[in-house]
Amino acid sequence: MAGVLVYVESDGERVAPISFELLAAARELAQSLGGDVEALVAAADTGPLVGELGAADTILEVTSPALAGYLPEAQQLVLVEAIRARKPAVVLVGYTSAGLDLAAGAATATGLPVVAYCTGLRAEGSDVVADSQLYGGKLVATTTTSTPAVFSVVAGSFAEANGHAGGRGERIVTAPPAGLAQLRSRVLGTTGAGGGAVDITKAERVVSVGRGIGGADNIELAEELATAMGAELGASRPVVDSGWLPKERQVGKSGMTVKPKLYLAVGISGAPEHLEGMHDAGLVIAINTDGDAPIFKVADYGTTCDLFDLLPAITALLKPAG
Amino acid sequence: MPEVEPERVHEDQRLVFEGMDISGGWNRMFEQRVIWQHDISALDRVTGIPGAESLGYCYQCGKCTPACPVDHVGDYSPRKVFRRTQVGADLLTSPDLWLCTTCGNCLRVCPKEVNMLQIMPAVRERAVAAGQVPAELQKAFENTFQYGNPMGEPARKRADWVAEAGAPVTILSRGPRPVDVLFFVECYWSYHPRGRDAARAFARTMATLGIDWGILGAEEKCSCDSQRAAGERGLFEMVAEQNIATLGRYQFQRLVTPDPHAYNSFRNEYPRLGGAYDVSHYTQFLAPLMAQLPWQRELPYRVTFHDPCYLGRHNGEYDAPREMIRQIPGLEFVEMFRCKENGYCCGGGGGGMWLDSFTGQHTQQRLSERRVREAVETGAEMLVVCCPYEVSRFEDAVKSTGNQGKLLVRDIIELVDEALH
Amino acid sequence: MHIAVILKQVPDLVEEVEVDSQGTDIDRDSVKWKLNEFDDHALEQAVLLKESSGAEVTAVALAADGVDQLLYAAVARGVDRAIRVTTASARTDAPAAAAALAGVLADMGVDLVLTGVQAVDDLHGQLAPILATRLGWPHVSVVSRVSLEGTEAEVTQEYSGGRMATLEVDLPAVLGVQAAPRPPRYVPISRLRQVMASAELGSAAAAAAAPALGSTVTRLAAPPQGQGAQMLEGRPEAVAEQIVALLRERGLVEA
Amino acid sequence: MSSDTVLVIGGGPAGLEAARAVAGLGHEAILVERRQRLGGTPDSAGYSAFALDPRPAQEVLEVARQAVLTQPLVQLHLETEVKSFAGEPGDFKVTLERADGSTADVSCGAAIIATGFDHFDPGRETQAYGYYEYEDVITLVDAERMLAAKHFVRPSTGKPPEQVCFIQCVGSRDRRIGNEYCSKVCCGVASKEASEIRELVPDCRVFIFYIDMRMYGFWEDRIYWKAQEQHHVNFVRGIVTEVISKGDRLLVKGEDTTMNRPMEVAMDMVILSVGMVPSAGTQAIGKLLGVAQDKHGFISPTANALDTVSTSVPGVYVAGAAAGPKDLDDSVSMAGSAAVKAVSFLRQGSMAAAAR
Repeated sequence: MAGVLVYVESDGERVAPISFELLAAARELAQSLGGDVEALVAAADTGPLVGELGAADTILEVTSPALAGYLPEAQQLVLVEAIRARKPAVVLVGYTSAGLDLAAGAATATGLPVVAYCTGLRAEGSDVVADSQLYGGKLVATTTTSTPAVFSVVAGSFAEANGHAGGRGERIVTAPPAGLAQLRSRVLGTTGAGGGAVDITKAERVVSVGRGIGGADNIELAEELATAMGAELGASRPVVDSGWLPKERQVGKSGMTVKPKLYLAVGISGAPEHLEGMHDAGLVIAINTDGDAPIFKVADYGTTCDLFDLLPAITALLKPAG
Repeated sequence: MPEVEPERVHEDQRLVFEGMDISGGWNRMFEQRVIWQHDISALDRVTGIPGAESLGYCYQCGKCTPACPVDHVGDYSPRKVFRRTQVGADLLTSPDLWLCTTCGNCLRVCPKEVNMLQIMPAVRERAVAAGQVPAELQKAFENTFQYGNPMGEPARKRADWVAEAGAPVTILSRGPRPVDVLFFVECYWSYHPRGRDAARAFARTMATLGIDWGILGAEEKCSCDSQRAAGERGLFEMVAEQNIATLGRYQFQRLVTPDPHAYNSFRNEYPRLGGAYDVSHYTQFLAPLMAQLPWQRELPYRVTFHDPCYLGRHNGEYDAPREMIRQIPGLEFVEMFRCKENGYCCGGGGGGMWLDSFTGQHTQQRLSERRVREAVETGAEMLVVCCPYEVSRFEDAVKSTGNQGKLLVRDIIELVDEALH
Repeated sequence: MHIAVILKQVPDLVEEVEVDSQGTDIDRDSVKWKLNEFDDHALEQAVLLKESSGAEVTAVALAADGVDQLLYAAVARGVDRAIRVTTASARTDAPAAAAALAGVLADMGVDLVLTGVQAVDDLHGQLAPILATRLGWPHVSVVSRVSLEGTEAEVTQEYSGGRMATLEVDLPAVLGVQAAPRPPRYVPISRLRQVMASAELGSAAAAAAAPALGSTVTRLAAPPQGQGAQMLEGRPEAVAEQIVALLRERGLVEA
Repeated sequence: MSSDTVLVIGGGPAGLEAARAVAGLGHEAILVERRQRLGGTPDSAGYSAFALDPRPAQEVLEVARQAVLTQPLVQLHLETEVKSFAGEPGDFKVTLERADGSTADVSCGAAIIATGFDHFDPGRETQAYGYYEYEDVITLVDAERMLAAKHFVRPSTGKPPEQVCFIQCVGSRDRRIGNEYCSKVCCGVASKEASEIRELVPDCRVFIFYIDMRMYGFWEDRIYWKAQEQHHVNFVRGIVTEVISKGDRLLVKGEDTTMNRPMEVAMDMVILSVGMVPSAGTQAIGKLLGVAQDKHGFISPTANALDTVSTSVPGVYVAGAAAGPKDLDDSVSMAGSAAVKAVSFLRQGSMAAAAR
């Protein structure tokens, strides 16, 4: 019982950035806890993916036609089987859609503890101490967990750059679990990003609105500012869930990841799920009447001015120049 | 229902309509002829709602139309609402339902007592029950339910304005004691930055007068009168019951509030729920005390005054605010041509406070914008108000009508405070 | 078709969330609770399914202070009945909740369980996968649309980057709902009050004990200050000028 | 040789009241009625009820009849017409002719004309309302009869209608027809009938298309507002121009003046609010007695606002709708006035004779 198992996420062709962060974290933990860094990759064809996993000492490959497309049930079977077979001390899963499916499910199936929302992990003896962002990022919980255990890690917590090389890269091909023959769910189809007319992921400037905008009718204020700035309009999840802006403008965990030079967060509190989608932005300016909002922790500049006063004022200043 | 916006009518020289050449001086009446199955069920449904019966009394005399503030900026009046409903338009899903500000000017002139003050809340209640409520208004309802104020501000911040009042304010929830005056601050004086300015000016004035007074603090909740008028009677009743229970825990002689909507509900609605108080609007409370104030300076302003619908038309008080203005040294007072009984509405009543964007989509300008233009027309440099909705509404309208620098908006209490220091 | 929707209260983040004197948990007495917003969407999705397919919907919540109010609100929203589940343990974390609910749901004979994809206090994992794994049912999280076809559910699952997939899941199953196809509907308070006066909440007792977590919270605290934003002060016009100056300085807008 | 007797011509509400009043003043009255029964047009046309009286019309009429039938000073001649009228004021020689052809000569000192009105014949109207074309187009009078019988159905099907409208001002206020006057009662009668229809057929939607509603005095709130507020009758300003048949229904076409657009509404029944015209009897008696008549044939009182009953012939008075459109109240009040004037005239004649 040793080592750190990383669940590798992919779209079947490319390894997801979160997985490199996990490999980087796994290397740090493995140095303290001992054992290998193992990467579990399950797909219909792992060929295109394996080459990217040089940070792992061993690459556990599971291939099966039943693993074409991401299916929570199938992936959980594979992960559970791998945990049972490899008996890692630590299992790392990204806190992504897949992480939401798999971390707690696999932990429950194997009887392991699970800690979610992790932004920091370190070994203390045979335990793992984790920091987790709770309550929308307003509080951080520090936990001590005996190993073996499963952790789901928030994107942006570890350096992705450290997760590309440094392992032995041994490939171990494992037989698919028998359960894949009796799946009770199926993938009917997928739609890629960019289905809509806009692509905010490439925008240099993003004006992003959150719940604080109050209603669909007020979006106009932000739209006018975005136009004056030459920016794209983004939104936090609640704004999209409320139908005030379309899905293609959503920034964050289940939306887009943006890397603009300027990110103007308007009425956004800064839940971890949102920060995940914009942590690589250049200049971040936040407008929120709640001075304690977590967004101010990641912003470069902030103000508690009422957005209804401030937005038109900025627009007015930009208009004559623009 | 086809609606023709006059500025969009083009009288083409040559036009073929449904295969027929109708070139020439055709007029706006030319539209496809339809056999109207007048669907009286629409009218029956509306007038069948308890409280909305009187919509069916309209005999199309049209007196309300010129009195209705909304018709000045759009195509809406009680007469039109009746007629549209009579020809089958569904009021429950029509924008008309949310345009009425319950200002009461139509009822003042209506020979048949078609009472929009009862019709609108009653019909809106049905629309709310059916989930057909504009999103921004729904948010105000949800906030009121969750936080006790329509803005969604935390209750614990309700008395934050006190810190910078520059005068002692007794917060009864922190240290109960009998007081002479219980001041019901209401939401906009509690939370809105400009409302807080007025609240602080009020606190300083009360201190100058040496009055024994206190506020409820975090325990106070919205009086909910506007939520009631906007169709959420259940919310109104629930919060009113909570307020009545809270008020019942403290000893005071009289209740004073700066909000005409709160004043209206304490005077006319709360007694029915078991909450009877000796209530005054703050202008009614202070007007008789103005002579005792040690004025420090004269204010060199030419001012005009906007009557709040819920203080004036709804409750008949036109004199108290004018008496206060008269006694503030130095002011030159000029009336707007629409004032007192005929005062124009700011657009904030009846839920309009939380429907500005919605209303904006169905009118050419906001009522507050039109009112600001009327104020500018008097030559006054300051628009004086005494309803917490109005400072923010009119200051915004001053900006949006391009009158920045021409017109200031002040609550009367702010002028009192200014003349005292 | 019987759908259970699992509801849970979470601290309202508009209000201050205080840490207790031990420094390891929130001060539960001072917290203002509200329905978890993802559960709110799960509830809306359940009521939409009831309206479209005639399914029977039961709202289920672990008994706690204030939970009755939440269940009454669910009835007012349109669920057929609401059940409060009592447990021997005071714990409300996802593993404990799943242990308590699994048996109750199995006894109720439900075909589909909907719940919010996550909650702001889910330190020990999310309810949907834990519950599904305990029940031995398939599960899907981050679901934004559900429709029912016979003994199958068709769901839309969302991934980062705006990708989505349509999955088909055999029932019974557990779904972690991220968003309903429409925003949660408004319930007039009069209806809520009527429901509170007339509706009866059911109850059930959980047989299973809460499992050990294997993990201990040693500290709960506000995140370290440090970097943080430089705050711009002043009236809106002044702040606007500062912001525009910043943007021009950095060439982010035309000078 | 003067007579103390007053001849009252016409046994409708005005004639009945005139005869009763004359007798009540202690003079003999000769009441001549062309029909078999007293009661006039309200009786013969089968009115359901009167505007401000909630009782059935027959019950009200019966009170007036009994007042006359039990009055010994009233000499009643049913199925009788005035054949000739001569002599001097104070001493008129009158020949009466019964339906069987027999005649009788009587004397009277004064006469009161109470020969009433007829309903306008909608066949004359310039608009195309189709009264004689479509079974389901009826008049206020037809509707009164149906309402009196408490059986209100579409004539074409015998089934209760779902949608009915009244068209106001049919035959009134119309220069093309020559009837430039307002018939005064149709707004009230239509509103009253509309209320009755709503009570009898609660599911029926009832409309009244009008130019302007003329509801004098108490008719405003007791009839018009009641119809609108209690019975939910729908009043629509904008008169219908034509009625055409469309499938098994009728299409009324007009202008919706409050909405500024054309209006075409499908109806099961259309009720024409026909106005009043002078009855044939009024026109004939006017000529026979030599009193001045207006261009329509109504008897003209002596153009004196303070004397509504004196005609151009001394000793001859007029009461009720013979003098122009009247409601029942005005007709009956006028009859009382005519009786007083007639008796006064006789007594002045007697005093003059005594003085001679």
